Amino acid sequence: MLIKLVEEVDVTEAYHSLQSPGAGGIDIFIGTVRNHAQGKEVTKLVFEAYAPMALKEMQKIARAAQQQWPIEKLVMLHAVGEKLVGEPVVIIGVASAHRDAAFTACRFLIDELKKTVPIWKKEYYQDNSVWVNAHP
Amino acid sequence: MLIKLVEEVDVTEAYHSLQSPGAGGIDIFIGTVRNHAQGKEVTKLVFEAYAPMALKEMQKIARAAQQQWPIEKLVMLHAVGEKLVGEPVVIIGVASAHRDAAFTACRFLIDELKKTVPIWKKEYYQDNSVWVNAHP
Amino acid sequence: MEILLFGITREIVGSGTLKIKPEETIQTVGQLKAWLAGQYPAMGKLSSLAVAVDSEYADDDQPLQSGQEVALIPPVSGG
Amino acid sequence: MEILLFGITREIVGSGTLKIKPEETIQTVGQLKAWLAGQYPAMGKLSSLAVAVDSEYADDDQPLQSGQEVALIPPVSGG
Repeated sequence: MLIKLVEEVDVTEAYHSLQSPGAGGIDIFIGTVRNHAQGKEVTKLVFEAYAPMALKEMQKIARAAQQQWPIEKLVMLHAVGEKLVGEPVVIIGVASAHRDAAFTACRFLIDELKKTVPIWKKEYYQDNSVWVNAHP
Repeated sequence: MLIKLVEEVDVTEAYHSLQSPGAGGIDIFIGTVRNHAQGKEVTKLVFEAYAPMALKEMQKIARAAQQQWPIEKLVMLHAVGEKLVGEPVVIIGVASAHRDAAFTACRFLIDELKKTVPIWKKEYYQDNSVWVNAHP
Repeated sequence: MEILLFGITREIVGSGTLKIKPEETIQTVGQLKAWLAGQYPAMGKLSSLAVAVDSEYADDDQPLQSGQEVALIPPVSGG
Repeated sequence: MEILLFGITREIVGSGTLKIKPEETIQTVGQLKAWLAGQYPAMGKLSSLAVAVDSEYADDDQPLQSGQEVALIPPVSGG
């Protein structure tokens, strides 16, 4: 189980940490900076984390997934700091004996991460910037 | 759209081919050689393909996915030849604006590949070998 | 007529291709399957056996003509 | 009491930490939220505002004691 906040998330590192002779299926989700949001052009994102709590919450989610599905290996990496269009910001990976558990657990992990992990994203457009989700 | 049969599938190549400024979510499924199947220890797999037809069928599946979901980039790589425990044999990747389409399309592509693409897997155990799915 | 063989069908026949003499007068995919089942009982024991004509899955009533690429497709197991 | 601030709460207050004088006599998470809403009207306009005590989400009735690490958690948006 590899859970980290890092300046640069690395797909190759994630894949290597998911190696397991008992795994038949690996699902890796990578969230990347999209060039548009809410109909506006996005120039960059900046991520801020309450690091000790974010890691605790990520570990809780990982344990919840391990209790629900037979998981061989699990990885959750989230970037902090400034990220440009196309750059990866989060990597979630699950290795399991069968693909069904890998897909389902991977989806669960990213959905839960977005709900509870104290990380905040500021979206920068040409003319202003907003903290995502902050207002109704 | 990158669709290939290769001796070695490469996760890094797949990830690079999925880059797109309009993508917010990338899902990559990697099928790997598991050390056991049907309760027996697996020593290796050998994959054989009817290459021109396999590529045609993979392209059909890819087009079907593109018609159902908004896909920015798509990759399907399948290995042929001998593969040892832990080695990757298939990589399916989808980049989309949102993660829901990426997950759903990726799952569709691997499920369909397993149903229709003319590729055959021989599983080698300590004492014998079988063509997977050949017999009821 | 020459048939391409893969996987277990290649092993049953013992070769990557199967030459069928013109006097067998096989005119459709269905007739080819019936002929194969007679010649190679092991083919009848497979979970399924499809035929591809010019690298497309073919129905039993599809006619077979010279110049086509014909292949046997035993149960697939990629991925 | 010192409160850690992140994201939009950090910008509302204009600092990464907020020091609250002992005479404010804030004894629970709920009282802290009420005090913040009074001092910083912009906090009341957020979609939600949670409080973490010792890096765990805390209910409104949880007591606040000296020595704890207290943080404001505006709506999260990771991933």
